[in-house]
Amino acid sequence: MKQLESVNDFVVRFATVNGSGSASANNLFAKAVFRMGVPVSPKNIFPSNIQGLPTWYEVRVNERGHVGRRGDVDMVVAINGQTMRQDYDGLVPGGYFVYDSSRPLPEDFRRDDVTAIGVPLTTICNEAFDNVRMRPLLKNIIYVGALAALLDMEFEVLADSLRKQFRKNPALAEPNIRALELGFSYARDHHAGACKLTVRRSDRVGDAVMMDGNSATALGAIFAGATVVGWYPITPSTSIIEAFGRFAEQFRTEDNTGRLKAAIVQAEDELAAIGIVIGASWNGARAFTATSGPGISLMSEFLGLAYFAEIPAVLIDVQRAGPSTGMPTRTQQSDLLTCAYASHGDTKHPLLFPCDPRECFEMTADAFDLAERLQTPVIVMSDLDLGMNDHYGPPLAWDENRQYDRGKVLNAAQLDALAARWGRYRDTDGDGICSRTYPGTHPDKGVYFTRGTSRDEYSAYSEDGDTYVRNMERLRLKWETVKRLLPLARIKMTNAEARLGVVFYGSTTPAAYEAIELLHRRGIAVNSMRIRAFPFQQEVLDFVLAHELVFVIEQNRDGQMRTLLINEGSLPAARLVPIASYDGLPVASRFLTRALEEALAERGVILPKTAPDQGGTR
Amino acid sequence: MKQLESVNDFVVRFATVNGSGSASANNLFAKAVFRMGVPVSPKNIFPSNIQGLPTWYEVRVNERGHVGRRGDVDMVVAINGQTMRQDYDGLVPGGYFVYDSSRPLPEDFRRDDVTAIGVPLTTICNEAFDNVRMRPLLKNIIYVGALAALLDMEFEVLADSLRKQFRKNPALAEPNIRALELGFSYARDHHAGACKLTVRRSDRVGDAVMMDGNSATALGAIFAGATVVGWYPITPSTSIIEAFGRFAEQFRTEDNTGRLKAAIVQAEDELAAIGIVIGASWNGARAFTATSGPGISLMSEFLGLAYFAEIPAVLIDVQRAGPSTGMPTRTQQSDLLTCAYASHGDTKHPLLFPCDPRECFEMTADAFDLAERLQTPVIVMSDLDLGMNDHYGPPLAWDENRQYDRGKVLNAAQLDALAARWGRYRDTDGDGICSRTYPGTHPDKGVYFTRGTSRDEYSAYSEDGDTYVRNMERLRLKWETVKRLLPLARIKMTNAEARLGVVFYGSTTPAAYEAIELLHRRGIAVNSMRIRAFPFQQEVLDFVLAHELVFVIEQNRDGQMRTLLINEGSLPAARLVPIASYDGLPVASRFLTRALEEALAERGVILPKTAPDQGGTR
Amino acid sequence: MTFFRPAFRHPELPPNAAGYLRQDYEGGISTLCAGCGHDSICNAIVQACFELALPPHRIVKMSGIGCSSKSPAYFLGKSHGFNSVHGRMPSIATGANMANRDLIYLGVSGDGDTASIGMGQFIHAVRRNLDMLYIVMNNGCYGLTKGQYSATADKGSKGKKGGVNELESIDLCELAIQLGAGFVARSFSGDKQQLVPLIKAGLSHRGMSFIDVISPCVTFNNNPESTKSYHWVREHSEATNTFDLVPFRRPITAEYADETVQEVVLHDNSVIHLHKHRDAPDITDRRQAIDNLEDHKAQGVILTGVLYANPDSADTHDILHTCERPLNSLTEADLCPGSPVLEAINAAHR
Amino acid sequence: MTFFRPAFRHPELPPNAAGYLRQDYEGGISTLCAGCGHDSICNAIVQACFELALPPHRIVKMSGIGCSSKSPAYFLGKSHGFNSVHGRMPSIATGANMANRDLIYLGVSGDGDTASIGMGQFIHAVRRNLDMLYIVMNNGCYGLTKGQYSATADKGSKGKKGGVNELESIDLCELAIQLGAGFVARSFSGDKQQLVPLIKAGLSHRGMSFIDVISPCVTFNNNPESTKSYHWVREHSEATNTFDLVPFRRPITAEYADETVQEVVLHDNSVIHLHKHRDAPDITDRRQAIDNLEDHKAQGVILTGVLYANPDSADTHDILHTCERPLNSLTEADLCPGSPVLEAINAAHR
Ligand SMILES: Cc1ncc(C[n+]2csc(CCOP(=O)(O)OP(=O)(O)O)c2C)c(N)n1
Ligand SMILES: Cc1ncc(C[n+]2csc(CCOP(=O)(O)OP(=O)(O)O)c2C)c(N)n1
Ligand code: SF4
Ligand code: SF4
Ligand SMILES: [Mg+2]
Ligand SMILES: [Mg+2]
Repeated sequence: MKQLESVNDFVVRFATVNGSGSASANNLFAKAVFRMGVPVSPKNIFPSNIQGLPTWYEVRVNERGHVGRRGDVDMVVAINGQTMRQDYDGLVPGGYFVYDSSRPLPEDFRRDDVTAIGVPLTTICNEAFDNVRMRPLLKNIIYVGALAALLDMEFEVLADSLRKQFRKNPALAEPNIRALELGFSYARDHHAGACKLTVRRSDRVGDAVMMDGNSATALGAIFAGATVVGWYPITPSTSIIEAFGRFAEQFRTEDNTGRLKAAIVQAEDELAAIGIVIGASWNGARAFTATSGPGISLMSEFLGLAYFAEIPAVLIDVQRAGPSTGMPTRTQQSDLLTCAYASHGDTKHPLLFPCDPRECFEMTADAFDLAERLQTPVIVMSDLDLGMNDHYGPPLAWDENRQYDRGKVLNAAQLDALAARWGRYRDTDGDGICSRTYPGTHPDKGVYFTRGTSRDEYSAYSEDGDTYVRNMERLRLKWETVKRLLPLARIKMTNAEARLGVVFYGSTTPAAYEAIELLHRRGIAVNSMRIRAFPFQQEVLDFVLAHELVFVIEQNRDGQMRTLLINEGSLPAARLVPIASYDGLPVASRFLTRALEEALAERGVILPKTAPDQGGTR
Repeated sequence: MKQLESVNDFVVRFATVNGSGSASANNLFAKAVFRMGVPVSPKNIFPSNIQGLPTWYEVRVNERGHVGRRGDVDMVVAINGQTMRQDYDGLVPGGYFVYDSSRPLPEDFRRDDVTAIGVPLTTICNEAFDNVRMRPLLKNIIYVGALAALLDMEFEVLADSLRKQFRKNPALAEPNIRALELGFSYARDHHAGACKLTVRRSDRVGDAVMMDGNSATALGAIFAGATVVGWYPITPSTSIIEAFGRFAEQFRTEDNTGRLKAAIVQAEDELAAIGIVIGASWNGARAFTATSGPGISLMSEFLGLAYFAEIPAVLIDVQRAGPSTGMPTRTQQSDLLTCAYASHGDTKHPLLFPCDPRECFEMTADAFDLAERLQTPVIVMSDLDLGMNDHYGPPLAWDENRQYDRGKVLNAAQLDALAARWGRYRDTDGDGICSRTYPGTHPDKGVYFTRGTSRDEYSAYSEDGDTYVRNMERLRLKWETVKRLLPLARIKMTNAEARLGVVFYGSTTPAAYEAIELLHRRGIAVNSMRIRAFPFQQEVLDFVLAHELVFVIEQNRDGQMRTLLINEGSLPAARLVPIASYDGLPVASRFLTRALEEALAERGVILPKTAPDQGGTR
Repeated sequence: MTFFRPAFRHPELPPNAAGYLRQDYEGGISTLCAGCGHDSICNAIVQACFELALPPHRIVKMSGIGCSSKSPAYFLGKSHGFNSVHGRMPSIATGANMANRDLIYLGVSGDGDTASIGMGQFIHAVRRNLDMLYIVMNNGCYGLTKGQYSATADKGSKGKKGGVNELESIDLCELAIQLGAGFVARSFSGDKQQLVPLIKAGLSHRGMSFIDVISPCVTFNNNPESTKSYHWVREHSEATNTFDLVPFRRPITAEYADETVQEVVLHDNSVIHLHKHRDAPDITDRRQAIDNLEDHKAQGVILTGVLYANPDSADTHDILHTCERPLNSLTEADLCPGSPVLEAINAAHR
Repeated sequence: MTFFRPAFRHPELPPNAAGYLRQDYEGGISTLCAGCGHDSICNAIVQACFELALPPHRIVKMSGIGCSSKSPAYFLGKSHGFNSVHGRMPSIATGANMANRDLIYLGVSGDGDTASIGMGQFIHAVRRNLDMLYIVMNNGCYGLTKGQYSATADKGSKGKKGGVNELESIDLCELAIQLGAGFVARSFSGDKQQLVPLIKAGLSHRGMSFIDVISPCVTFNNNPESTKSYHWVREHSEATNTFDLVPFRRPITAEYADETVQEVVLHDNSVIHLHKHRDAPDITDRRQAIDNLEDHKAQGVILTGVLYANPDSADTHDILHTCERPLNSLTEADLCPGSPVLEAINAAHR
């Protein structure tokens, strides 16, 4: 048997049960890899319940900085009896199977291409610790210790992390560190050299951080000055609001009074949540909500109101696998169409597509500027993978000189200075955007009536067809302004002659870049474009038109971004080849490589075979 | 001045106030034209309030059977002081202005290209009738009488209609007929020959009927065996339910008990309305709801559930002008995108596009068969014009031998006869559709659990990615089956060589055919396709591909059908030219003609000028 | 509706304490039916704001969809208004109030808008004791969609088309008291003497003030046992199969003394009995307030006036501990932690 | 949850009157947390249906979304089930019931599902007195989304994260009584002796039966003043900034006699007081029923048992005058008027 061998390039999967405290232990491991200077990417794959069901935590270690999911598993830490069989069978040839050897491995676990590594976790734990309630937690730490030894990791990095964690409670730190030691020394003593996967200290990490997208999003809202939140709990968006609440306590408490410079309203449902956002934005506060697919569906009527009455609103859609309740704890990018055209009638909404926590931060902050400048809802399209998993990436950055762009809002002095009659829906400078006022601004001037019904330039109710059309055409013009203000796509024209292009967006990004790099290394010329916003600027359309064949990679069945491109860009459909990965797991680079290969082969391009250079063989 | 001259070809507009009882008077006039054997088409243009605002009733008389709205007005009956100026100014040169001359026409009404015809309605009315409360109504009848005389109509046809109307209350018939006479004789005596527009008895009507689409839709549901209705009032869909209720009282009362063979539940909102439909359909009853745009938005979450859990549902969307509350008493075709892709995640729904009351009837009935066969929501896309206005068209027809297609539903005997294990979501014959059972069917067999979450073939909850994808791919396959079952488009290849095509659907149809006829008469070869369903069959795509330039006429801003064609058919966008009429009034053939001319001119095709042959000059 | 508004009304009224004239509180010309109770309520709102001498521009008026919800266009023309979507005014009001606690929030809704589609939002706005005055113009039907029963229609009542309503009637005041509103009252659109002071009290109360105003729909709330003239309209409708005649009506007024029962004959000759009770000490006791309501109901009498008042209830801002300064007045300096903080956060994620 | 179900349970129980064994009423293996009150309620449902000898396939079980709403998968495996969307079970149940009035409808929901997002649907299903048993598994929080307060959380209670709930608590039983439910009861998940008969009564009642069952969430309904062991979990969560440890718990049981007050200590050491009253004659009087509830509340005691019952209320079918035969059993012959009728209709439109 050829054992997998690799330094800083492999995938470990922890197979556990939820509610057993394993998540924090697994995180301890991932964080330790990171702190050894090696890029790492953990993916938590958890069920839609609270306790007792299978949960996996997949950690990719990759020196080269490929932190998308890779696909395939090189090593399993099999703690969950329920899934042991499937975890065992799923290992790649040459892989490692770490299990609790307090009970013998069942008879029929006899693959000869897998290295089984037993650690008697339960026995060690029970012998060492008397506190019955603490044991499950400490058992988790024991396997982390063992794993550290198997992978040649620096013990002190892990111990340090634990110490930091339990800073406030050294009494808890102590048994944890002991558990770590117990696991570490058992593995060192009994399995020295058994495992040829290694984590070795590196300097690749630089100033990178490990952060979940939802925290970054919450920070974006804090930094951008959001003060009103209307929300309703739903996985995977809830943690944005929780984080916003924590940060608000930290950074938004009034010094003198201890009161909060923010109002976080847990609404009765999503309709109310977006209503609160619209009411608050209308009244001059920066407001947002975060939700997921079902919430978007419920917000649809209100989004139409905000579009038509031209009220800013920021909405974060942390997408999960649909349709309907679908797989609520799995990821997908399948709300694009619904968000782009939410609500009946001729409506359209700008979308932003962050690809990592840094962009979650930036784009959320930008969304407030855009929404207020454009006086329309702006939707940030995150997803479960991006939002809930920790991501290795660049640190967040805030320009000290940045000023909030509050858009065209007239204050009392400006109203007094107006020469001509003011009209709420009168476009005076040709960008389709009119000026608004906040209630209470001026005793006599700038008052207007907001409604979802048709009205004239002066906000008077009107059923006149021409007035209606004039207004709708202005909104169409505004849509052109939208394009000018949105972030540009990231286009990489590595080869001006290339006839192939690849398009992707959001959390697909790292896996896509990895697959593209592989194509490059096989000599295939291909350019890439990461879309960052809808509607599309001319550059986006030009990219597609500049290539004979453009692969559009997305995590949905129906090719929703492709649809938007064809529609809004009037692009030739035949040229846009959909590549879909939508099983609810974060897209894997190996899957993409295969899918691209196949798609190319179908079109007569056969790639030279090269061995994949990552750990694993498939 | 050249007065308009025309027999059986002109447009009269009644300018009145709502709540004044004019609607029934105006209808009396339209019906009389119809009963004289002349095709006629009335359009009621009413405000979104109950009393006191301007209302117009536009009647097109057209011997050739063009019953779309024409555009331009040849004669105004100006009863509403509020809009008199605009009504006067809006007349085409050569037109006729009929007004209440009890008060003199204001000084500044002095167009020399308009024939003003004064009838002292108020004076006549007050002199003849003592009952103050009845006077407003009788005044309306007086102007109808006067109009009849001006247009040389047969008095007896109108008098007969009135007698029929007040059959049950001859005491009411009497003053009405007297009012009619008063108006008739006044005009005859004072304005003989003043008007050169004439209605002359014809035989063009045949077996046609005058019916509103909403009544026809209600009948379709009655004939198709709908028993459960969940609904919430909203203009312009309410009258479907009201009609269904009336018909149910008539045709669905149990002989022995007097109880209703239908349950019509006025729900608390649209979410509940569609929930009721889904619950009832799931439990084996044919159920439907009717709503308009805002209701569709609110139903979005539930539509996703029905798509994913595969539950039949019939929904009638009587579209009105959006976005948001928009112009609630104006017509539009602007909910296509929202309906086609309603709900988050990868969802799609079949749509049907009736073009006249007969199709409202047929397609509504078909929708029940389709929804049950396909186990998915089916949406009938009507609109305010089609639904609420009376339409001249072919009579409704029901095939006596027609059997309800209840789809794949297993009864107890079939369950007992099954050889293999039954799975609710197991496709055994490759059409993507699985068999279902009604609750309570069998003590031991065929039970299953319905959910909006992912599940396996046997309806067991599953978060397994492969299981999920298998199910989604089956749904994709089902989508192909959908195409096979939907009604085909009506394609008219009048000229196999023609390079131009015109595409339209729904209530746009009569105006579109009229415009096309005009193109033909000017020697332009153009073929046409009336789309009747989404998703599209190959024929639809082939039609587009067979023409160099295809005009897509629709009553929305954003070209939503065009979008669907480009998307779902991967059709070349540049070839599809949008022609939009979306000011809330039913599309006018003169507008279309102009728009097509302009679009052709832009592309270098200049049409020979020919005088329009309908009344009017613009 | 009135087409022509007299150019000078109430010329006798002097300016109020803040120097505003009564017309500073008026709005656009109503497009409701002649005689609609809603118009009377609008007048009462104008009067109340005038008497309270509120600066008009500090009032925010909000509504859902319906005849009633249109009415904000017909009063307080100098106030910002927001006519939102059907049944969702409470969430819009919540957001607006969160953004700026210094303005005065006046919400107007219908019984359909509140008790059907808006029930959830209504209950939860009450529950969080949002600082606003919430008026329901209650006509027991859906006016704007032509007369369907609403959830406040009396059980056993007969509607336009003769059908009998067999569903429980929802008493919004009782719900509001039960769910924690700080101020709850009921009145009749035609009783200006009672209504104006109630609106003033509601506007002055901090927390949720709820007023249910019985407001007859002249057009749809009729039953077949109606006066002769009414018959005639119905027969016309039946014969022509259209509902296109709305006779002009006068608003119904009812002014009566405390502790008396007033019989009010509605447009369709149906009768309701109103009872005005003198302020009792027990209105600050929730259970007593509900008992009062129920006692009168049992006697077939509608109790009007202040039904419940709790001057000390905590409003949403109290509950959420938001700062006293309006959130919409805070600036970058107040809100943005700045880049050094971000640096520290980055560091904590390494 | 239990991973391994004993193959033979209750071997002592003989078949019921209809010949079914108790296991004929059981469902799939629960995936709820060990000790969750919801599981106890599921057991009580199984027991009640067994004792009533209902044919399992004639029962329809429906729910919304939440831990509670998952539970229909864990009982009545031979019944059709419908796990719909969040808060909308009442409308699904309404439609299902309209389609076939001959089946038995059992709806299960959570306090979030019913009192927040579902409030409107709940109220209106009650108002139309839909013939079903509606059980709320009431844990005062959102279990499935990890412990936010729900609208039934007691005012002043402390949650997982230490924050105090300052919002009014909604009493669903009081609402149900007020809005016209025919049968209203309250119980405790751990009190099988009381709960099983209540469920039986609710299933037997025609019209809306509503049972609010207090059902402790072992995982999220905890407050910081809890036992030592609990402290420990909290500290772990705080330290690791994850909420990933759910200790195994036993369900809490509480069996106590009529007319006594039972103190129940919840998992977090907080205490509730339950009071069981012997059936009183006044439970058929709405106002008396509400008074009873409120009286006990004022004493800090939760009244359990049947709170209100009106055996003669008209259900939705009565109100709508639908025929006795299930609508889903009617055929073309019953429903389609046929082409001659259509001909006549055409003629009337000429
Ligand atoms: C989502 C939605 N559903 C339905 C409607 C149609 N609609 C407009 S007003 C109204 C009812 C209004 O009743 P109420 O609130 O009692 O007001 P009223 O007209 O009686 O004053 C309805 C159902 C709508 N505008 N939006
Ligand atoms: C439309 C929608 N919004 C939010 C959610 C997320 N969600 C799932 S369960 C739940 C709350 C459940 O609380 P409850 O009904 O009390 O049930 P419990 O878990 O406490 O038994 C929420 C908010 C959802 N599934 N759908
Ligand atoms: S329909 Fe009724 S509620 Fe609406 S404006 Fe007319 S009278 Fe008022
Ligand atoms: S989280 Fe609470 S409600 Fe949900 S299963 Fe666990 S104990 Fe029960
Ligand atoms: Mg009303
Ligand atoms: Mg709960």
